[in-house]
Amino acid sequence: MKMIQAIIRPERFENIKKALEEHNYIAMTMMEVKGRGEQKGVQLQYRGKKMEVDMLPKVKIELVVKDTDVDPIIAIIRTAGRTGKIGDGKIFIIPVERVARVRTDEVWT
Amino acid sequence: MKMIQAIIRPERFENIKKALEEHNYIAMTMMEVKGRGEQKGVQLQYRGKKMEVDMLPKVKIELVVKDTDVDPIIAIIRTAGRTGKIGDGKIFIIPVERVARVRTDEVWT
Amino acid sequence: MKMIQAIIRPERFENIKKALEEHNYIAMTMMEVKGRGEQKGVQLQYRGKKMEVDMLPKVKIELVVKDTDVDPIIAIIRTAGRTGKIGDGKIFIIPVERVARVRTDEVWT
Amino acid sequence: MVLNAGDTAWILAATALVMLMTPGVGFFYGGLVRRKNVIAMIALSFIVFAVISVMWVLFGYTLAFGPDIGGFIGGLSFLGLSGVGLEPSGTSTIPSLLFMVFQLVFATVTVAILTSVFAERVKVSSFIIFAILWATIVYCPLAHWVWGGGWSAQMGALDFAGGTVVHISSGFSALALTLIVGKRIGFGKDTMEPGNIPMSLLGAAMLWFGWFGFNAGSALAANGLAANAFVVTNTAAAAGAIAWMCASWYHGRPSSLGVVSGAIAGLVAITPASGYVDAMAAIVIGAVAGLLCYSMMLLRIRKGIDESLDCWSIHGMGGVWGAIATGIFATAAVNGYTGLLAGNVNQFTIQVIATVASIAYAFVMTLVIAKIVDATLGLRVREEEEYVGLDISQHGEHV
Amino acid sequence: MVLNAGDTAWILAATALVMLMTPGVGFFYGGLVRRKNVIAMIALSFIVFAVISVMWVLFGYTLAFGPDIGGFIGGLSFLGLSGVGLEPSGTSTIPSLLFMVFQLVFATVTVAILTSVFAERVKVSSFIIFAILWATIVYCPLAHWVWGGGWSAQMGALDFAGGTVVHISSGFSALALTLIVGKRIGFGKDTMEPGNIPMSLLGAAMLWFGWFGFNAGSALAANGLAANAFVVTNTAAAAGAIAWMCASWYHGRPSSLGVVSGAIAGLVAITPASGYVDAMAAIVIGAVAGLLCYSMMLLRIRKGIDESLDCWSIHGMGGVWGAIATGIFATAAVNGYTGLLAGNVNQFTIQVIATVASIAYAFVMTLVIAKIVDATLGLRVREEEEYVGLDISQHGEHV
Amino acid sequence: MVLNAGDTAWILAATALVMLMTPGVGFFYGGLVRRKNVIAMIALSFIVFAVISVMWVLFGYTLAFGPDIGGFIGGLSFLGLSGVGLEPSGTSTIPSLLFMVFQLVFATVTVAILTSVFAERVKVSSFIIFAILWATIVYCPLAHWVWGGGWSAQMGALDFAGGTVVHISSGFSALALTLIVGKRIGFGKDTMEPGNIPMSLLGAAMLWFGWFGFNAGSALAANGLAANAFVVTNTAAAAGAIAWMCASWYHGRPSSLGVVSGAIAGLVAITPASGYVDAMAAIVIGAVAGLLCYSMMLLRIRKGIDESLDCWSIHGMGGVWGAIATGIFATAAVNGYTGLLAGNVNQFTIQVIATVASIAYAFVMTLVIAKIVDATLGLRVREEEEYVGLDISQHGEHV
Ligand SMILES: Nc1ncnc2c1ncn2[C@@H]1O[C@H](COP(=O)(O)OP(=O)(O)O)[C@@H](O)[C@H]1O
Ligand SMILES: Nc1ncnc2c1ncn2[C@@H]1O[C@H](COP(=O)(O)OP(=O)(O)O)[C@@H](O)[C@H]1O
Ligand SMILES: Nc1ncnc2c1ncn2[C@@H]1O[C@H](COP(=O)(O)OP(=O)(O)O)[C@@H](O)[C@H]1O
Repeated sequence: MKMIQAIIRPERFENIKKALEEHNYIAMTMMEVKGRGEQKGVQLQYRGKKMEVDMLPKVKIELVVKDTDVDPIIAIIRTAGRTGKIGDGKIFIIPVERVARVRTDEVWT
Repeated sequence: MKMIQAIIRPERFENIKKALEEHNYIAMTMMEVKGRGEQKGVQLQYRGKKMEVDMLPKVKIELVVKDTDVDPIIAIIRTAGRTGKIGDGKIFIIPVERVARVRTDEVWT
Repeated sequence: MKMIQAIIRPERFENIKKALEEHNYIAMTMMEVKGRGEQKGVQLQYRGKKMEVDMLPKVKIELVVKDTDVDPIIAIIRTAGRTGKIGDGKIFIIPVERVARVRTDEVWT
Repeated sequence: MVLNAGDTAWILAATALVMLMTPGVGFFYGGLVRRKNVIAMIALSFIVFAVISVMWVLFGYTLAFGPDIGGFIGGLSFLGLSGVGLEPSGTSTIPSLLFMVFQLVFATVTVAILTSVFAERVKVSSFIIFAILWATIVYCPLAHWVWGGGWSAQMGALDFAGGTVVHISSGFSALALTLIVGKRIGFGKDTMEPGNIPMSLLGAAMLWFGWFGFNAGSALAANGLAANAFVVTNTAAAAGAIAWMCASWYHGRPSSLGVVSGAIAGLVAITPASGYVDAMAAIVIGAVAGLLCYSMMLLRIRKGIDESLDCWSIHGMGGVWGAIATGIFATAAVNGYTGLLAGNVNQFTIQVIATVASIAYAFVMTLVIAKIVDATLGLRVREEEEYVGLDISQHGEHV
Repeated sequence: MVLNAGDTAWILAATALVMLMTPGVGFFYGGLVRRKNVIAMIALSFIVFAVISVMWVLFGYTLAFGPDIGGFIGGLSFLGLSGVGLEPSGTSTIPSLLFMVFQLVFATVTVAILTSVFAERVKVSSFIIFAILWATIVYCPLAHWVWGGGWSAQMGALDFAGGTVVHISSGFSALALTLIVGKRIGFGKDTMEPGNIPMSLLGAAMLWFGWFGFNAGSALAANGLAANAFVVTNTAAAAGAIAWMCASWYHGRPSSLGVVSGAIAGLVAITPASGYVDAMAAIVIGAVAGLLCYSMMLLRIRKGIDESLDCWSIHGMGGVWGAIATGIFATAAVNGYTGLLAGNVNQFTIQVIATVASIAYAFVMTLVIAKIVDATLGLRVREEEEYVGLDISQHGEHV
Repeated sequence: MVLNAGDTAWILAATALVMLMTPGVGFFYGGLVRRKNVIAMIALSFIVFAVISVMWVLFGYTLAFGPDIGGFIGGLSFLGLSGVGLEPSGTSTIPSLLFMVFQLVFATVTVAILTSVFAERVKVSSFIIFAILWATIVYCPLAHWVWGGGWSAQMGALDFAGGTVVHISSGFSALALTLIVGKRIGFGKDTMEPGNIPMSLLGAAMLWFGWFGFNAGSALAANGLAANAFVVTNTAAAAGAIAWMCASWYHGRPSSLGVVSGAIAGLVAITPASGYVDAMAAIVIGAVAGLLCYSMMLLRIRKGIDESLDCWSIHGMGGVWGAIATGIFATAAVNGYTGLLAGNVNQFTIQVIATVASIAYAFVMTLVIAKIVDATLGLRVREEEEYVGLDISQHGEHV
């Protein structure tokens, strides 16, 4: 199993959620975060001097999925979340060794 | 070391925290998140048509522990967090390569 | 790539951010969390009996970086975030298998 | 009598102040529930305000203040406000319409207080039906008994600003409702911490502020009696806050919610007394209210009763204490009436009778109404909806 | 006439109540925008209040209430408040200065309502310039027409508390502004959910509370007319809330924002009528307003118009309905004036003329002013700034 | 004199308005501290309100307004409100009890303002003791000097609504307290950003709203003087907001906190002057206050003084400017008194003397009281408690 962590634009969250849903990727966890990319966030001209505006509101979604689902999900997030402008976000793939359900005694890897 | 990420019912958080404490698992980090499981969250009948309610408030707890502590902790979370109804949550085990303390120069794996 | 997860004092966040920036580590994600360490958080004397105060507000920062950047970044966070008192925080290093950008089709490992 | 612009000015302002108490209850309660029910809790207060406002002008006012029928209820002369005009009537110095709307905001806040026991588990549709029935069948008669020339007034019971009508009635109705509505899922097992304490503090500020209109406005004039009511109101609130704070400090820490709960307890208790007692008595009334309501809250929790936001322990029991205290501390210097301390046992007895009757009537009728609504429409949301929270399941919104 | 302390007391209180409406609009709107623009949205209301307050004492008041020039605008006699004294003037029973400041808070809240269409995308600097120009060129003449002895008053148009001056003017100006300001980036594609619904509910409570000063204060006295305005204001608000709630329930769920939006729709519609109609008419006026504004909101969304916080559909269309309704429901029993239902076709026609003229004037002049400001200073922030949010980019702050 | 219902109506309403300022300060300050101290900060204002309310009716009022003893303090005739009745006394037209409670809410808000310097680091128990001592030893004499017939009044110093009593006293006491209380741990090193700016804006709205009661209520009548005070209050606030906004814009961006801080600076400065100056002077007074307090805040930060929420720079220095400005701009047209601009050097000198005396008295006595409380009970919480935050450590609550 892998955990897909995607940091996306808050405005695009509903879009992405719906796109994932259509492809039957339902389970997910989301949280509100703040972030900035390599571009140092957005730069605002301010009275002559540049001012860096960093740590903008973002949404982070986490999906734990089978290894084979990683590539399709990345594609879906890209399609639904892309605006082509800086700040569209990043996706990180992290190994998950085991998954356990609280409600039952199921465990799987 | 492993990181145990458990997504649980907010109402059960205190219970789980106390249960972990009793077994001397003290250190943890928690955050408020929203989530839905494979069941597409809870389904609400609404005026004939079904309505999916997703992204319900959840609590996520993260514990970084020795490999041998993983199983006992999963068991504790299950006992303290289970209601037997959909939404009890999931537990993910993620590998941690190193742990460092900020206060001192300690590092361990 | 590795994900560095550092749980730090909220008051030290700006400091750490600036220190990272100076060494050209720009990209990061942060979120507000609550936590306690092995010391069971801070202990407050209260009318004779001790009372444990746990789950204090913390800031969690996540940086996904090249493997060679991990050590320097740990050092920077320590220098900028250390007060020497309990509660300074912990740093966890987690493997990241792949990174994808949403804006473009880039993927790297 | 002829219209007095000064009196009218004060009652216009006082009515606006009391109006603010209904959303004030909403914010106070909204901060006390879990985050998934915050909007629903506040929304109830707005819905109450809208629904009872219309109900009151249509038929509520006439049931409470129409010509007396058997000491029990008002006749239908003022149906749809017919005959309620721009001029004062009787011995009043303010427009009849103004008196009507001043009474309206009392009715709305009473129903809002009652929402405590519906918190986090009741269907908004069933609540609306219940609220209209309750206001009609419980509130209007009680208001008539005390202020509309009913048997309680005839007997000589003193209730300056609504201890029985507003607080005893809502408090004991809430207690009765626990029997029908039942506990929230997980009550006693899961943690159910207040979701937004600053919001509750804001609500408390709105309540304290509005209560000056409530009590000092009940003088229905801008005079010394209004000033006295203003002073004792504030004094009792302060004493209640200090008493509850000290009691909770003794048991642990002085929580901010304890401070404002004590203030509300003091405000409740002084309500019936505010036109009859002086500031020194107000300190006693408020302080006792703070201690009493605090222990009643602990008792309720010990008994495992899910009267969720303590309408009973604060408004019900605070109201009982206030009604009795009026019979104890009333002093001729303020308004000509005397109580037990001045040797007037009679007044004390009358207060007890009025209190017991109000409790009995509110408790029993509420039980009947709630039973009927529950049997026909059902009061509780379904289990999944309760789990999801009422914000989403009832209103389609979330914080 | 001689100063009446009772009347003065009420208008002092009423002015304070109306003052609270300007931040009330700020909180109502602030809760409706995305989290990155909350502070900026609230800040606009404070900035409006400060800027228009100074503008009004310097020259706004005299433009609106100075000696009539051609039925269109006031002369400069009261420039810098010269000649506006501590005593009443003419038939007034309150100090002239008090009348001036009562009018001031009307001007500020009108401009605050208009900020709807600037939400999340307009430079604060350009907005300030626009606001001063708009208040001078649009608001002052309109206020003069209706209350300052202008052509509309001479014609006999009825507008008790500002249906045309406040609501039609801001609503249709907002509509005009959509043509110049344009849509927010991502409008129609991205989700733009309300960021803080409880904050909007708080703002709505402040508005409902303050509106009693707005309408009942417009009697400029503490009398039966003020009481009537108070009652019909509350009744229409309640009916509007219920109507919108039911309509949105029919389409899905009764959202809390729907309840308060309906209340505001009712409040808007009753504003011009509040000195002329009775409570039963108020129920109709409010209920129709709730339904009408709800469908106008749906229409606006269907048309893809980004009049972001519905100033047009609620204030504009609610104001039109209120102005017309005044010509329908005015009844001699309240204030001597009659409307269509009493057979007075003439009044109805006058109301329509006043409404159409206000719409046309506000729409056209706003278009011109906005065009000029946009061409010279530019109204929109840069794209990155809009993406970042106005809290950071305009004010350097964040929640 | 005989009771006037209009005057009474206004002072009843004004007292309620001023009451709201105490929680208003709580919310304003609460939004400025870090999230772990929000509840504690708001709680302080409620605790102050409760404690000082009781203290005032018991012995505070008589110390301030009892029969003059040596120009310094009031005698004990009104202990426990004995002799403070429902009727007016002397030349007053409002009930004596009403005057008492109007003064009460002034005392509470003054202590609330002072909590600035206790923010995030002081034990609630020690604060309560300090507050009672400070109100007794500093506030009551100062109130007596100015309004109770003390030496300052005898000398002819003008202080309409409490520039010296309320603002200079709290501001310079806060400055003195920095010497005893000390800095927060990490001050100057750690970031200490405002935790909830919208909450501060709400508090500011409550303050601006309540301030109309504060200043216009100080006329103690519903008359032209009250109207003038209302107008200049609003005008100075607006001018202050604009001035601070522009100054902070010049240095960067116009923050919303800057706008409201400027408004408060303007409100502070106009407080003593509001019964003596006209609206044009108010623009100057407010604008200068905005600029002055802004630079004083910058100075304080530069000096590394942890007077955490700027009670000194805004209330202290704004109060000084207001007291002096009264001596400059007082104009006979308003209230018969003149200032420097009208050639009355004497008044100006008197104002300076009163100001200096208030500063010296407040500063020195506060130092003494604080030293004693610190030496006996200890003012600071322990280091771990400060780290954890006062919400949990003092109140056992969290947001
Ligand atoms: N190396 C990284 N480590 C952690 N978070 C990152 C990293 N790079 C980007 N992010 C997160 O992703 C968000 C979007 O990044 P950004 O650089 O703006 O995206 P893009 O490069 O696709 O335009 C950032 O705000 C930050 O939260
Ligand atoms: N595959 C997953 N990826 C990420 N989060 C998940 C996943 N499955 C479940 N979750 C999280 O766990 C929560 C509980 O899941 P749910 O399916 O309701 O639990 P259960 O299946 O144990 O009843 C969800 O709300 C979501 O936040
Ligand atoms: N084992 C762990 N698992 C998860 N989070 C941890 C763990 N240990 C520490 N933390 C997080 O780090 C924070 C700081 O820990 P603490 O023990 O106070 O730091 P230190 O030991 O460096 O003084 C805690 O509040 C908690 O959020």
